[in-house]
Amino acid sequence: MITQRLFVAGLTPRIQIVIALLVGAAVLVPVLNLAFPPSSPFHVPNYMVALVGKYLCYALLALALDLVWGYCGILSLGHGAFFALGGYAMGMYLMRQIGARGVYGNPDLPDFMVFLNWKELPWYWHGFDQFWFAAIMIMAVPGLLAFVFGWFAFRSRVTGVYLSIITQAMTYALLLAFFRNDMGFGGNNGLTDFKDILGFPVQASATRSALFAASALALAAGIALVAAIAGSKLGKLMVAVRDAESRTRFIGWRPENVKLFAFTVSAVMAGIAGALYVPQVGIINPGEFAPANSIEVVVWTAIGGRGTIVGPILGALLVNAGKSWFTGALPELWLFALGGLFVAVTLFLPKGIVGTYDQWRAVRRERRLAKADLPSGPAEAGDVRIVRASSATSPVPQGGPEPQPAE
Amino acid sequence: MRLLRALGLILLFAAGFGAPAHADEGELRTIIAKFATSKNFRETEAVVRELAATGDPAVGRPLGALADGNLSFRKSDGQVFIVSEAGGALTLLDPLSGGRSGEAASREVTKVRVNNSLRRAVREAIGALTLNSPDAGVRLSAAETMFRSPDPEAIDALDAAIAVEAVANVKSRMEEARAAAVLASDLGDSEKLAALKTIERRGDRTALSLLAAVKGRADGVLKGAAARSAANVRETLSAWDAAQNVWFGISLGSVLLLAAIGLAITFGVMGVINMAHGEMVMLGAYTTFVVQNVIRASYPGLFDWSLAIALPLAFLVAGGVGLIIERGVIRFLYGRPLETLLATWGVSLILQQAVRTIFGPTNREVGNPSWMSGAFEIGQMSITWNRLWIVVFAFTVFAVLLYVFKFTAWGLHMRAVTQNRRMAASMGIRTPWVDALTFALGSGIAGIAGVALSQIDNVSPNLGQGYIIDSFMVVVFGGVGNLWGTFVGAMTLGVVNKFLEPYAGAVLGKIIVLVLIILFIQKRPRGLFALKGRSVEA
Amino acid sequence: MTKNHTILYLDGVSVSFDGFKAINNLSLVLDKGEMRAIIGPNGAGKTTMMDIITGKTRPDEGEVFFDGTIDLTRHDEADIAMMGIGRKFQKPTVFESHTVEDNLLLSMKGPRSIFPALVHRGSIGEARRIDEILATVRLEARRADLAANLSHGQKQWLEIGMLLAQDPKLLLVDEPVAGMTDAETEETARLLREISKTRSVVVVEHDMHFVRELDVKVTCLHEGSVLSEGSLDFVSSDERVVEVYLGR
Amino acid sequence: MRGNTSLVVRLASAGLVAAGLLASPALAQEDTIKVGILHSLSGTMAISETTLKDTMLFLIEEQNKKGGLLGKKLEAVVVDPASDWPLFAEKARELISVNKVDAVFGCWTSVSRKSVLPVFEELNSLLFYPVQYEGEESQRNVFYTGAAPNQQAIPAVDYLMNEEGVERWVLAGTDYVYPQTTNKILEAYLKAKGVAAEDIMVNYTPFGHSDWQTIVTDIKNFGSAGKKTAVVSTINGDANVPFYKELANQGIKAEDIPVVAFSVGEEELAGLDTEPLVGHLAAWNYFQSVDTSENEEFIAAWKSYIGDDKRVTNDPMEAHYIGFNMWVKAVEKAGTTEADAVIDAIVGVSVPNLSGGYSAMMPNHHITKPVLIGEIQADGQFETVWETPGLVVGDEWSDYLPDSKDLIADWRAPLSCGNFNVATGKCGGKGIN
Repeated sequence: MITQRLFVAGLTPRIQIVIALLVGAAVLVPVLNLAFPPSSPFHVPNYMVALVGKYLCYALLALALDLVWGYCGILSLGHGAFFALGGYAMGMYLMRQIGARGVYGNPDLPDFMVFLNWKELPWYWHGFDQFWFAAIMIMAVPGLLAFVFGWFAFRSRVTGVYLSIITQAMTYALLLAFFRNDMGFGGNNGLTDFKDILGFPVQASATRSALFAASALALAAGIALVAAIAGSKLGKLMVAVRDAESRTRFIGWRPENVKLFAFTVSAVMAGIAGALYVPQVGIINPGEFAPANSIEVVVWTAIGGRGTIVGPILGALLVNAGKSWFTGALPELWLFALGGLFVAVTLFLPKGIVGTYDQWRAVRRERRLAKADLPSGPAEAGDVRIVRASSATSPVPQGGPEPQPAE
Repeated sequence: MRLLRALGLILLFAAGFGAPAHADEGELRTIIAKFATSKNFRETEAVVRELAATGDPAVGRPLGALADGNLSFRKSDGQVFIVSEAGGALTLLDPLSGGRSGEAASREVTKVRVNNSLRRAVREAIGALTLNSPDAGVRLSAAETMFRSPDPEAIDALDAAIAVEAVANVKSRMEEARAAAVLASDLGDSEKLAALKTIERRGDRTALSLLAAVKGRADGVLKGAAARSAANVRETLSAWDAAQNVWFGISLGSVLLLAAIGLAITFGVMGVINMAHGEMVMLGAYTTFVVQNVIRASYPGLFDWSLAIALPLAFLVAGGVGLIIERGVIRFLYGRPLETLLATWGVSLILQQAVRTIFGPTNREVGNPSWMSGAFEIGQMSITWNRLWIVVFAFTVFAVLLYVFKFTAWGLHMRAVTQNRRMAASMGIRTPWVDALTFALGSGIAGIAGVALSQIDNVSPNLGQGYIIDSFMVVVFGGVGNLWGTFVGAMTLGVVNKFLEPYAGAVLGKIIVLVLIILFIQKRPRGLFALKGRSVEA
Repeated sequence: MTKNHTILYLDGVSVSFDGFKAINNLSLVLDKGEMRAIIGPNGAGKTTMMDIITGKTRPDEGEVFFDGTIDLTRHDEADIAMMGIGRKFQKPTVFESHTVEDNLLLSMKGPRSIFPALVHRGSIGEARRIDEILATVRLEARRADLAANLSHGQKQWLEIGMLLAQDPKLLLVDEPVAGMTDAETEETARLLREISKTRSVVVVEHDMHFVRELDVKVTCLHEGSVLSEGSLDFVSSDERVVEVYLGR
Repeated sequence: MRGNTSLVVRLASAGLVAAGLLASPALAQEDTIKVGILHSLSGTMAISETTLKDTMLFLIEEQNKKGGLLGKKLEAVVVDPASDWPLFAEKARELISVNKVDAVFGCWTSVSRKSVLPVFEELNSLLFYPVQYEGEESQRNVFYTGAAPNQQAIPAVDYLMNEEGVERWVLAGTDYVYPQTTNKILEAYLKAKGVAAEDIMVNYTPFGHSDWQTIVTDIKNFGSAGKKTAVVSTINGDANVPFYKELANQGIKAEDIPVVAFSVGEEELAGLDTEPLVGHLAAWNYFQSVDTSENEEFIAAWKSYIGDDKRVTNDPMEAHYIGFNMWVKAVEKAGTTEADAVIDAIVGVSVPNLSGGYSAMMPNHHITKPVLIGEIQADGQFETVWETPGLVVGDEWSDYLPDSKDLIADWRAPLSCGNFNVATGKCGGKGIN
C-alpha cells in the first residue's frame, strides 16, 4: 500500500520509457549475446556486453549523485568513495570465492596476504565468504559512512563549497588509506583475479550477460526510486532545501535530516553501482577513490542535466562512450576533446542536455499556446502539466541554490 | 669531485710543507702502472693504499684523477695517463707531472674503473696529507674524515695542525678529530676524559655513536663519563630535533602557502573554483625550464640569475593564460561557482595535454642555481638553502600581496568588487576589468609558485595535480576570502604534518591531517578565520 | 514575574560579533495576542533580535522566553518554528522552483520527519486549508504558478501565507512592505491586522505610513537596545528618536 | 611520412572501433599482422609509458623495413588506457576482440597488469610486460621481459654488502606492492645473511611524495651510528626527483651513504642535475652506457627515429626490444601468430640482448638477463661498476618468502602450470585440492 503510493508519484512518461528500455535491454542483450552465434549480424559481442554493463554502473553512480546534487543541492566531490566501498565489499566476496584456487593454494588468505606474510585473515574479512553478508555490507558500509559523515557535516551546517571540499578530503583520505598495504585490502593492486560469483565463473559469457542484466535492472530500479522520491512531498522538500535552506528551517523542517536521508540513500545506490561494476571490470583498487574520478561523475551529471532523472544517465553513457572511442581513435588528442567538451557544455548548455531540451520544449509550448491565443482555462491546464513535470524533473534555477564561497 | 680535483693540485703545492717523505719517482710510476693491470676494485684499492703508503704528496694528482674517473690506460702498452676530453679526442696527461704526453681516440684507452668504496679509500688515503692545505674547506673535510676514521698515529700530525690553525671552526673540528684519535689510543684516563668532553661539545649523532662505542669498550671512570656524556648529547639532540621539526613544518607550510595563495585569490576572493590552478603552477615551472634552457644554450654565465629572470616571465605567462581563461570562460560563469569547477576542470585537462604535447611527458630538468644548493648548520640542525629561500620567497610574496590588497587603489577596487559588485560598478569601477586582472593576478602568483616548486619537485605535466587538493584544503581550512587565514592554515598544516610524520609515517600522517581537517570544519564550518555575524548567511 | 502572561519575553539580552555589540541589554515584552511594530535606523539590531528569537543566533547573555515558560535559547530554529513562531525574512524567501501550492503544502502544519514526508498524500482537509490561505493572501489565481514567476509583492504575501500555513502563535515579520506599491502596502496592512486577531505579531518596518496604518504600539531600537516605546505619536515625538533618525 | 601513416592507422582503427560499437566486428583485414600497444599516454603514468609506445612503433617500423613477418606487414594499434586501471582491461579487450591484434605489448604498473590478466586469459592472447616487478606471478598468456626481484634487488644488495661493506640498511619505498614485496624479500635475505633487525630501517611513503626533509634527515641520522649504511630505494617514479634533490641538498654523498635504486633509470635522471648524485647506484639489466655494438646501433637508430639526439634509452625499452624480437622469432618458428602455437614455440627462444649476450625465454615465461650495477655519472648516464658473471634466470616465485619457495612455473607440456608445488608435486599452490 505504502510502496504503491510511493511509486505512482513522479513516474512521468519519459521515465516510464527509460525504465522500459532498460528492462528490455536486460532481457534482449543477453539473448542476442548468447543465442546468436558470433557470425550472426544480431550477435552482441562480449566486448559490448562488458562495456555497456560498465557504463550502466557509471550511470547508476551518476544518478545517485544527481539525487544529492540535482535535488538536494549537495555537491559531493567524494561520491566515488561510496562507489569504491561498495566495490570493495563485492571484491572481498569475490576474493573469498577464489578459495584455494589462488596461486598459493591457501584456502583462507587471498594471495596478496600470503606473499606479504599475513598469518591469518583480518577480522574485517570474516563473513565475506557469504554472499548475503557481502550484499548487506555493499549497502551498509557506504550507507554508514555517508550517515556518519552526513550526521556531523549537516548538523554542523557545513554547506556549499566547504562541504564539497571536505567530501573531497574524505575520498582523498580513503584513497591514501586504501593504498596502504597494511590496511589489508591489497594496497595499490587492489583486489583482482576473481574466479566465481555465486558459483558461476565471472569470465563466462552467460555470467557477463547476467551481470549486464543485473546492472540494467538495478539502474531501472534506481530510476524508479529516485523518481518516486522526487515526486513525493519529501522530494519537494529536498528541492526546497536546495533552493532556500534557511526557509525550510524556519518553517520547522530539519534540513540536515533531509540531506542526511538523501546522502545516505545516494551512497547506498553508489555502493550498489560499485558492487555491480567490480565483477564486470574484474578489478577494484584504490584508484577508484581518486578525487578526479569523483569530479568526473559530477561532470557526467552536469553534462546530462542535473535535477533531471534521465540527464545524468545520458551524460554518463555519452561521456564514457566518448572516452572509449577517443582513447582508441585519437589517443594523443582525446584529453583536448574531453576538456573542450566540459568547457563547451558549461558555457553553452548550463542546464545540461536534458535540461536544455526541456527548456526548449517549454518555450516552444508556451509559444504555441500564445499563438493559439486561447482564454485562460486551457492555458491553466497546460500550466498544470508543466507543474507535474517539474516535480520529477526539477530545473535548477540559476544563482540561487549555489553556495557562494566568497563572503 | 671538484673538491678532489682541487686537492690534487694543493698537494703538489704543499709538497715542501712539513717535509713529507719523497719517494723515488720511478718507484711511484711502477706502482701507478699497476692500475692498468688490476682486475677488480679490490686490486685497484690495494694499489691506492700502496701509493698512499709512500707518503709522497705527488700521489695526490693520480689519486685525485682516479676518484674523478679521469685515470685511464692505453690499451696498446698499458701505460697509465690522466685523460681530459676536448672535442671528441682525448688529451693524455702524465699522471705525476700533469704534462701533456699525447692524444688518443676514446677507443684506444680504457678507464680505470672506480666506485664508491674506491673513492672513499682515496679520500681516506690522502686525508692526512691535506691537513696542511691552504684551503680551509679542504682542511675541514680532512679533519672530518679523520674524525670518522680515528687513527692514534695521527695525533702528532693533528697537534701540529691545531697549533697553526687560525680558523676557529676548522680548529675545533681538528680538536674533535684529535679527541677521537685519543680515545682510540692507549693514552691515560685523564687525557681520555678531556677528549670525552671535546666530543660531547660536538654534540651530534656521530659524536653520540662514538661515545656509545667508547662506553661499550671502556671500563671504570671512563665508562661512566662516556655514559654521562652520551646522555647529555642525547638530551640536546632531542631539543634540536623538535626545532628541526618546526623548521620542516614551516618549510612545508611555505610550499603549501605558495601553492595555495593564488587559489586564495581566485577561489577565496572571487569565488571561482579554479581546478586549473595546479596547471598555472605547472606553467610557471615550465617557464623556468625554458628560461634555463635558453640560458644554458646562449648565456651560461647567467645561470645563477635564471630564477630571477624566470620569476617575472612565469608571472606573465601564467597570468596571461589566466587572463585568457577568465575572458574566454569564467566571465560567463560568475555567480555559478560550481560550474566554474567543471569548466576549469576541462581547462586543466587541456593545459596538461598541451604541455605534454609540447614538452613531452617526461620530467624536465630544472637546475638549482649555486646559491640554492647545499645546506648549512645551525647547532645540530641542518638547513638546506633551497628550503630557506623558498620560505623567504613565500613570506615575501605573502607580504607583497597583503600590501597590494590593503594599501593600493587596485586592491581597494578588488575588495569593492568582490564585496558588492553592483555598487562598485555604479561607483565607476570597471568590474569586468577588475575581475580579469584579479584572476590574472591569482594565476600569476601560481606561476611564480611554479618557479619555486621547480626547485624541489618534478617538472612534469602532472606537477599541478599534486598540489591542487592540498591547496584547496589550505584555503578552506584557513577560511575562504582571508589571506591571513591561508597563511595560518598553510603553516599549521605544515607543522602538524611534520610532527605527525615521525610517529605515524608519511602516509598515515597525511591521512590523519585530512581527517583532522574534516573534523575541524565540523567545528568551524567556515574555516579558521571566518567572518562572524549576520552578513555571513544570507 | 509577569513572564507568564507574555507571548515573548526578552530580558537583558546582549550579543556581539567580533567585538561589535549588535544587541546591548535589550528587553522587550510582548503580550499574548498583541501586534507590535519595531522601528529603528539601520544597524539598530532589529534583524539580529529576530535571529535571537528564532534560534539562529545565541545571545551572549540574557533571557529569551516564549509563551511564558519556554526558554528559546535552548532550542534551534526548527524546534522554535514547531513551537509556533513563524518568521518572514527581510528579503522574500520562498521556494522558487515550486508552485505556490507546493510552497504552502511544505509549510503546512504537521509532522516534520522524513518518512511521513516520503509517503505523504494530500488529504481533503489539507486541500481546504490551502484554499483558505490562498484566499487570505489573494493568490488563488496563481495557485499552480512557479513561485519564481510571482511579483515581488506576491512573494511577500506567499511568504506570509506560508507562515499562516504553519499555524503559529507568534509571527515575526521583517519589512513586509519593502518594494511594494501603495495599494499593495495597504493590502498588506489589512492582512496583518486580520492575522493579529488570532495571533501575536511583531512587525519590523521602516515605512512610517505603514506603521501608522497598523495602528499598534511601537518600539524604537537603537544600537541594540530599546530607545523608546509607546504609540507611534509618542515615539515619533521622542527627542532621542528624532535625533537618531535625523541626526544631530 | 610516419605522421601520415599513423594518422591513417588511427583513423582506420577509429573506424574499426566504431564498427565494433555498431555490430559484430567481422571485417578485420587479413593482410597485416596487428600488434597492440597498451601504454598510458595521459595521466600519471604517461611520464614513463609514452616512451615505450614510441619504442614499440620504432621496433615495428624496423621490422617492416626487414620485410615484416610471415610475409605480411606489421601494423601497430595504439590505444590510450590513460593511467586508469579498469580502462586498461577495457582497452585490452578492445584490442583483442575488436582490433583483432595478435599480441599486445604494454602495461607498466603491477596494477595495470593485474587488471588485464583475466582478459588475456579469457580471450587467449599474448601480453609482453616489460617492467621490473615484484614477481609472485606466472601466467600462461603473459611474458615477463622485465626483471624479477632476483634479477635486480638481490644482486644489488650483494654488491653493497661485498664491495662496499654495508652493514646497516634503509629500505625506503613507495607504499605499494612492488616495494612491499621486494622489501619483504630483502629483509628475509638480509636476516639470513646475519644482519640484525635493528640495523634495518623500513620506510614507506605515499605516491608522488614530494617533501622528503624528514625522511632524508632520518636516513642521515640512521647512517651516523658508526656502521656503513646504504639505502635500498624502491621509491617510484615521480617521488624520485624530489628525493634525490633533497639528498643532494642535505649533502648526503654516495661515498658516505650510497643509495641503490631499482626504479631510477636514464629517463628519470633526465629530469635531474646529476652532478651532486655521482656515485649513487642503480641496478638494472641494461644501461644506455653499455659498450656493445648492438647497443650502439640500437641507440643510433632510436635517436634518428625519434628525431631527438637527447633522448635516452633505458631498461624497459630493452625489455620491449627483447620481447618483441622473441615474439617475432617465435611466430616465425610456429609459422603462425595463433596464440597457442606461439606460446608453445616461444619457450627456449633466444635473442640477442643489448648488453652483448643472448636472453632466452624460460619455461616460467620469464627471461634470462645479466644484472648490472651502475653508478650515476655527472652526464646523467650510469657507469657499470659490477655485473653478474653470467645470465640470471628470472625467478617468479621467490625463495625468500615462506609460501612461495616451494613453487615453480613451467608452461611446457605436460606440466603446463604456473604454480607447481615441488613439495607436494601438485599444480595449484599448496596443493590442497
